[in-house]
Amino acid sequence: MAQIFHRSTNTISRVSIYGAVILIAVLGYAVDVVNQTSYVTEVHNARPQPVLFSHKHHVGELGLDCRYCHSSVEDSSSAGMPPTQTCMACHSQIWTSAAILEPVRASYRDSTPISWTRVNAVPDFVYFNHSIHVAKGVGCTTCHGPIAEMNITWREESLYMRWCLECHNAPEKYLRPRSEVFNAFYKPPSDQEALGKRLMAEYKVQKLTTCTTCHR
Amino acid sequence: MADSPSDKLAAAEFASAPILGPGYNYASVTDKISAIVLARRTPKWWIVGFLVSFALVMLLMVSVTYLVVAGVGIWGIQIPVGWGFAIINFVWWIGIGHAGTLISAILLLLRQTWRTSINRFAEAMTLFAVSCAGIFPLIHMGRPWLAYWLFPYPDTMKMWPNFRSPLVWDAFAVSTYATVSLLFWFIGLIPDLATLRDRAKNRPAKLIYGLLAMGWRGSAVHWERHETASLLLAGLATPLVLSVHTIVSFDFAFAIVPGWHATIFPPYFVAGAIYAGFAMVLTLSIPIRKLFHLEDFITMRHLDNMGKVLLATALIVGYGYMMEAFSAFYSGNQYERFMILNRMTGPYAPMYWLLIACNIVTPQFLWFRKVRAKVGALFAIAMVVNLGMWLERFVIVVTSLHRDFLPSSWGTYYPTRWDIFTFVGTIGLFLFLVFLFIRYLPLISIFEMRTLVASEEEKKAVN
Amino acid sequence: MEFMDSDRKNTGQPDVDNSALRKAASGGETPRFWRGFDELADTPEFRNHKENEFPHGANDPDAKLDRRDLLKVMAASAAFAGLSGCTKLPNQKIVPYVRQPEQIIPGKALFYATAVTLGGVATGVLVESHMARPTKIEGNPDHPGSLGATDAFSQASILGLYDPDRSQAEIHDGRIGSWAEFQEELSTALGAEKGNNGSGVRLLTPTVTSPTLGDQINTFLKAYPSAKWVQYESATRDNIREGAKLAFGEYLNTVYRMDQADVILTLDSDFLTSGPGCLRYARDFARKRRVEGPESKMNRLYAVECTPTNTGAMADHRLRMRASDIEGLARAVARELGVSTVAGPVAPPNVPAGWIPALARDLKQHPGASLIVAGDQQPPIVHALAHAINQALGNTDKTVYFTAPLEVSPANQWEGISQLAADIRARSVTTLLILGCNPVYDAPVDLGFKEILPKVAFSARLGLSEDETSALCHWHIPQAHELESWGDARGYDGTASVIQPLIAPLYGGKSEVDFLAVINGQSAKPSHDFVHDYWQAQRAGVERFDVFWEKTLRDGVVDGTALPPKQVSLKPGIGAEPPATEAQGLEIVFRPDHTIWDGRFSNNGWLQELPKPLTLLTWDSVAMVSPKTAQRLGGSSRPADYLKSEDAVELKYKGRTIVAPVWVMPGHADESVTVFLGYGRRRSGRVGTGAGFDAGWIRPLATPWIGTGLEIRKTGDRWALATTQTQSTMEGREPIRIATLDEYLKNPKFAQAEAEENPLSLYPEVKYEGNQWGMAIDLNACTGCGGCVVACQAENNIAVVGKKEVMIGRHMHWIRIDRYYEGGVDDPSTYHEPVLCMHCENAPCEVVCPVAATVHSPEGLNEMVYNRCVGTRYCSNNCPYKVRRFNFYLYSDWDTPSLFGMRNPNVSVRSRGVMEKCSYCVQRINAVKIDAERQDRPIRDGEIVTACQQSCPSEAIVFGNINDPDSRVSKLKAMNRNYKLLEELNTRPRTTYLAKLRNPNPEIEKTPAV
Amino acid sequence: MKQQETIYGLMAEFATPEQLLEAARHTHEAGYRRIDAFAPFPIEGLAHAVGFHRTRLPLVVLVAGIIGGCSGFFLQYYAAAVSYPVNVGGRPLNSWPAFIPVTFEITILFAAAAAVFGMLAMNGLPTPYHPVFNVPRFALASRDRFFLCIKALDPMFDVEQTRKFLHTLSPREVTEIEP
Repeated sequence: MAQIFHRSTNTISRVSIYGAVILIAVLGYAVDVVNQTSYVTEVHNARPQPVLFSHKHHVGELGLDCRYCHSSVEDSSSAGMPPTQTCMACHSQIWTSAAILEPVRASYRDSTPISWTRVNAVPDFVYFNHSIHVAKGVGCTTCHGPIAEMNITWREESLYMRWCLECHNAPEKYLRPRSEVFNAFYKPPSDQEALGKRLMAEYKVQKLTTCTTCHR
Repeated sequence: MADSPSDKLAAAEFASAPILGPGYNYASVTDKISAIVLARRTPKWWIVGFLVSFALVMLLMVSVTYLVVAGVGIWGIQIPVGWGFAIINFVWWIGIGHAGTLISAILLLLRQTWRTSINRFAEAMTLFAVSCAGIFPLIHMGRPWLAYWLFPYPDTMKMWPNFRSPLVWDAFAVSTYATVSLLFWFIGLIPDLATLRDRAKNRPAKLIYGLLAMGWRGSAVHWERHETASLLLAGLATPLVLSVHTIVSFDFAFAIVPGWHATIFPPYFVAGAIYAGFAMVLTLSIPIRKLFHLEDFITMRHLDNMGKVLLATALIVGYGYMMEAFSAFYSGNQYERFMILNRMTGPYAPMYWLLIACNIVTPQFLWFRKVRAKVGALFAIAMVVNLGMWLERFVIVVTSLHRDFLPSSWGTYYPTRWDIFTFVGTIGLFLFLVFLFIRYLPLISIFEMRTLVASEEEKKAVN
Repeated sequence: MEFMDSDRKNTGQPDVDNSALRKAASGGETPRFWRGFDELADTPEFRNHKENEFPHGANDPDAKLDRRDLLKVMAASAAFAGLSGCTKLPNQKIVPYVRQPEQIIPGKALFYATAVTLGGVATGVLVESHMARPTKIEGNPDHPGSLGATDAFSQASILGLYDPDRSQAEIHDGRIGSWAEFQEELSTALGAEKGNNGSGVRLLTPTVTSPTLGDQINTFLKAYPSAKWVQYESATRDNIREGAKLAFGEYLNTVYRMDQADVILTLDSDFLTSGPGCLRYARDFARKRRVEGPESKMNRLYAVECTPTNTGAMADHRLRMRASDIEGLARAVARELGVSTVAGPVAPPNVPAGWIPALARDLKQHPGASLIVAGDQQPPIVHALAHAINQALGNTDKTVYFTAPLEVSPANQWEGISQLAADIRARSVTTLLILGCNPVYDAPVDLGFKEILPKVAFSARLGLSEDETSALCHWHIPQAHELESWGDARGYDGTASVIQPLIAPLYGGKSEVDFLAVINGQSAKPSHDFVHDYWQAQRAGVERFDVFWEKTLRDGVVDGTALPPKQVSLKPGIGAEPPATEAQGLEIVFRPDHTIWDGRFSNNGWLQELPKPLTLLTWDSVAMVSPKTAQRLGGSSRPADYLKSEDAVELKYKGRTIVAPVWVMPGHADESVTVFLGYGRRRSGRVGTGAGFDAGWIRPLATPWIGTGLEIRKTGDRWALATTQTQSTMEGREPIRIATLDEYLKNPKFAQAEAEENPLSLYPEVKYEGNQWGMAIDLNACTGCGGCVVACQAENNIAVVGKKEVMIGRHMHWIRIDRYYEGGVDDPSTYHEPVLCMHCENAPCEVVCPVAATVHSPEGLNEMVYNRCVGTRYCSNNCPYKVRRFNFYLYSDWDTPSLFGMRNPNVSVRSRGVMEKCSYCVQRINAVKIDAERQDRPIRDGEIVTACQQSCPSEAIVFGNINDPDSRVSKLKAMNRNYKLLEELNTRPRTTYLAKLRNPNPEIEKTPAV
Repeated sequence: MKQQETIYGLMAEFATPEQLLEAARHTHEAGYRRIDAFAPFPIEGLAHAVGFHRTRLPLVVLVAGIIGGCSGFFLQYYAAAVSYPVNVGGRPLNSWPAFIPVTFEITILFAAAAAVFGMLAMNGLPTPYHPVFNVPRFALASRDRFFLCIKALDPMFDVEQTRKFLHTLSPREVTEIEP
């Protein structure tokens, strides 16, 4: 009987069999990796805005308090976006003719709202409440990142459930004193764990991981 | 080595009829079986049957597509009857699958030589039945595209399946069962693929069979390991097959629904599975032996044996039904009592009594050797049992759910045309795969037939 | 006006600019009342409707855009939720205000007090408003007619507001017209009438209790002295008015004091669930039935009725009787109680021997603490007799009192409408102005409005939807919904409420006040000012009226407007003239439908799908007959021939016939057929058109409510009906535990008979610390009105599925009201039981879910996570209470923009293929928890109120922390009436029930029922 | 020995299993060690005759099974009690009785996979190309012929001697195998 296959087939066939197994494993891992990339999560992806608003300038350089613009952060689920009025409070006095601010003036002039592009968003089935997090000592920058360094605002975290749970399972790693919550330059102390534990007790922080905390 | 010539001798002696027609040698069995596959001309009946089954597969495609587009609302399910045809069919198909594994594994361990000529396509049948079954748990979901959530994997939600749920056990059991059956079937095929490789005339066939045969050359050492592996697999498959239908029965037994919540379920589901499976094996083997003129390989002895198995399992199942009714009344639990009375006299009573007629009354004919000797009769009975076993699952699923604890939420379930299309569609898929199998793969294990020949010759030597 | 506010999540819908204020807000309204206006003015989905001038909805690109985005998000979150916690960031916009109004905090709800009316009578409500979108109606605790409770109608009015089928433009003879154009034509028409003092002008309105509107109408009538004002409603209360006139010689308003009544007799009255004040009556009545322990007392209710009602179901003694025989019974009782000069037969037919004397004795023993209530459908004489008996028992001013009428000008509406018809036929009507009424559909059929309306030279109609009447008028003007308009109205006791708008008219509708303003040539004056000025005039005394006005709007009631009790003197010789000769033949009884009333709610999906009490029917009206009568009408003794439910029959009455489905109704009076108004609408909308049959078609002027001589013929067809409960008996199981008061006092633990102390468990007990939520439902209080069902539907964004799906058994209500009969089919006792998720501690549903989509919270909630659910339905199969609901299709409306605004932003809108169920209103729990946490205080008892509890008029539902021994719910659960449903399953439900008690009269209980 | 490069070994063909078995025994007794026998079906004792004693396959399967079982249970325990503990129907976090079915299934899965892939690996399959296929009549090895092969690697191998020796076993014919 004649050979049907060439010698090389032996190697090829073995390689292809074991190769397939490995390939599948690699693909599985790849999916997880891709989900972490900023392509999917939009992390560190500065989005174009109608007005070139710089947190770096207003927070980093001028040292404005977060609450000056995001005024409902302490008593509502939504932190709130500033009405044009708020911008004009200063910009009716300074930079009154800056071209970059024309959209703001226009908005104020003919009462057409500025429509910003949302940077941090969670799916519709997630119910997040800013006020309670702020009240329990979760700092703005803990989730929103080094806002004082952002010229154009980007998203700092993936906002995946896995990410939320990192803190909900171990708040002590992230809590800070209430006085520091709005401090954009806050650096956690070396003894964060100890501090966190103390604050958890003081602020009666619970580890809420039950579904209806966020999903209804 | 499992089937040592002496064992075969013993088996053969007790045997009433031969399990292999006279005058066959290694060459002739080899050629006869491989001829079926390598024959140039495809039989007309095959083409017709294939096209019909293919049409039904298309029907399945349509039904499933519409289902995914519109939602499970197209079926008759509602509250309280949240499960309908889908789960009924699932259990039915899974049950059918069991006979294959039973024949190839358990009968192998029990050294039943008569299994030789039927185990190959019985195993194939298992695979096909399981693949039909597998469709239903998937499509019965409200959001099938999320089915992968039933398996544990590190996701961005840090969520895991609930391992307390029988449905998760199902997912693991059925997928394991499918995988193991496939492996078992494949290593059994390797030597025969080699045979086809060596017999095949045209190059493509040589290539394909050659690749699949993996260069099998029948070395003594290879045979040794091959035999060991088969035995080990048989040993593993036996508890597996029992576990699978046990777990399927847990889907019901773990629920508190009256009519489901019963400890008797596992044994009587397994028995039912074997029952249904053998019925299906008969349903397939009778036409196949006729059409391929395999009467010498699948002899009356085989049919007779299968008839006996059918009868035996029928009695077990019958006992199951009896105990179900008995314990319901004996329990003193009003819900259980009501449930069984409702089965017997409620809106679905006809289904119940038809099921009794199919699964308990009809098989009693098998007590008579005459009946077992009539191919037509066996075929008819097998068909009736297939129907009966489907009805059993219907009764379990629907009549238990439609009237449970609070009378206020009682309801009635009517299947829609889409329920029926989907079911018929899977039957089509099953036949479709069977047709492909019998045309392109040896439907009887050639090398085991050769061993059989060897044993026959030793028998001659002894006499 | 801001009443309270609560922390709620932002809708995620763009916040909007209120700059439209100046553009849109016409004239000098105090802006902040109009805030709702502007927010809406600019949100995309509403912009569609403002621009979408074509009423027949040419599809609008913007709307499509919104929809696409929405579907994208939905699909994405559905499809990829698994692989990645959230999907690739959708390109959402945030649109902040230009100038932010001070009250509005994004994500926080505001509550405004206003009122909704039915038949002109106001029920005070608070409206929850998110980003200026009204989303939910609650009762106003300060309003005497509500005390915080609501009925199904007011709950559903929120859907009425957003109803996409409401008319959206002025229609002039079938073409789009304009408001300005209409004003011109109207003024010319009226100008022509000026000469003859408007003798050709007719103003047709529903019952008017609104002082402001009344004032405007009177102004108009001064200008046109010969013009006539006709009030008409097909569910008219003429009988009550005429009854009072008969008894006291003048129109009066009757007010009951249920809290004073120990023995009550109703004559075909359903005072617990329908009619003015029913919410208040139900509460007072239920409070008299709270049996806390051995010492507690219970009132006793006798109900004599033809059609089974919720009130009848609550009765300790129910006597079924043809509606036309009830007069006889009333006379007999009156005579028994020594009301002199009552003529008529000694005893009406079919009354068990000794029943009347026993009843009379019982009443006599409670002078001043008993009460006779006559039903709206009973003729004036029965009402007069009731008044007389109450007088005789000394109940007047104790359990019942009389005030001046609520109506601005009470009148006999049926005389009014027939006179109007006559005038039109006589061609003496040249200008007909219709406010809201729909005579073409619901006026007495023999007046033939359909034919005569076109005869009017100039006819204009103000209506919410373009219905049968609008189609025949020259002008149709879109009416502003009550939640969109300024106005006022009186409650059942006369208390006036100011109706304030929650939102600008979505479809540019005009309120009744606006319309009258135009008629009076004051179109420049905004409607707010009419109301404001009217009350300013009334309160001339008050200095700082603005403070008063502010308070009035905040409280929702105008101080000191409750009408004072009036001294009345009974006319002698009531019932002296013998009754009309015994009516022969099969009786027909007309009643307003329980859920869609006279048809005005027929396009309201929530109300259409709300199971009607007792029948639990949805989407249809029926002809009710008693089992006996059904047999007789079968025409032969073969059971096969008996009339059965769902048989289609031909009803022939006074020469008109209509085909109707039969409903064999246990407990209905024999030889009587009840049909319901409000169905068979020909121009209602996507929801209402074509549903049911039009009973009005056989309802002549002569017999608005009760008539005899009905003929029934089987058509042989079948009319499939959708009911949510097919099994009516308890099948020997005890979902409801019942005892008489005596039995209970003898054996106070009867309800807990077979309760085990600590049922066995394989597993170690789970410790439940801290707040543990639980609920107790008092079956002794529940009247089965169904208010909670709609309240839940509104709060939790529950979808409407339609008749076909309900027929299969796929309705979605999270709370359902089970109804069970006990005793023979002819005259059974009827029991109600609200069933919602039990939140079992050993939940069977949780264990079987493969993906952990339903699990237990540390606070004892059975959580259902929609976004995790894959839809195996295993949980529902394994739920012994069958309280889980499944989205077999995409039931929630993801397409209709107007409905987006209606949704509760704190509850996910479910998508296809997921399970859902009662969550104990977890969104409310979380809101309160967050508030409490922020203020670092424990949650107060009663601070968390579930939607069903809040709406319940009889306070049957109580929710709270069962770990706190002092909470109300713990106290109730501690009572010996408390029992668990299906306790033997050891599911440890958190929802428990208080057993039902009856308080029968021992004298009657002995006597066998006929 | 130069033969090794030129040929793979010698192949003797026999008509019946008995002859092959005989031949194999003699060859082994004759001191040849690098030998192999080929048959169309498993023949009792043939492997032993060519000097193959016991396969390690069962051990592999056992180990795989144990690994499968342990990892299966641990996975469930980790998921239910460690990674995201949550109260499901009032059951304990580690509801081990409920974890048994999955543990069992994974055990079987691992063991079965080990059996199949172990068998293939030990047999050095797949080997689509093999010198023995060069023997013209070897196609019959999967039909009704029986072959005995002495490999050139055998220290005792010498083309002529070995050929002679094989002929003493009365084969149908003896052929050289191209490498």
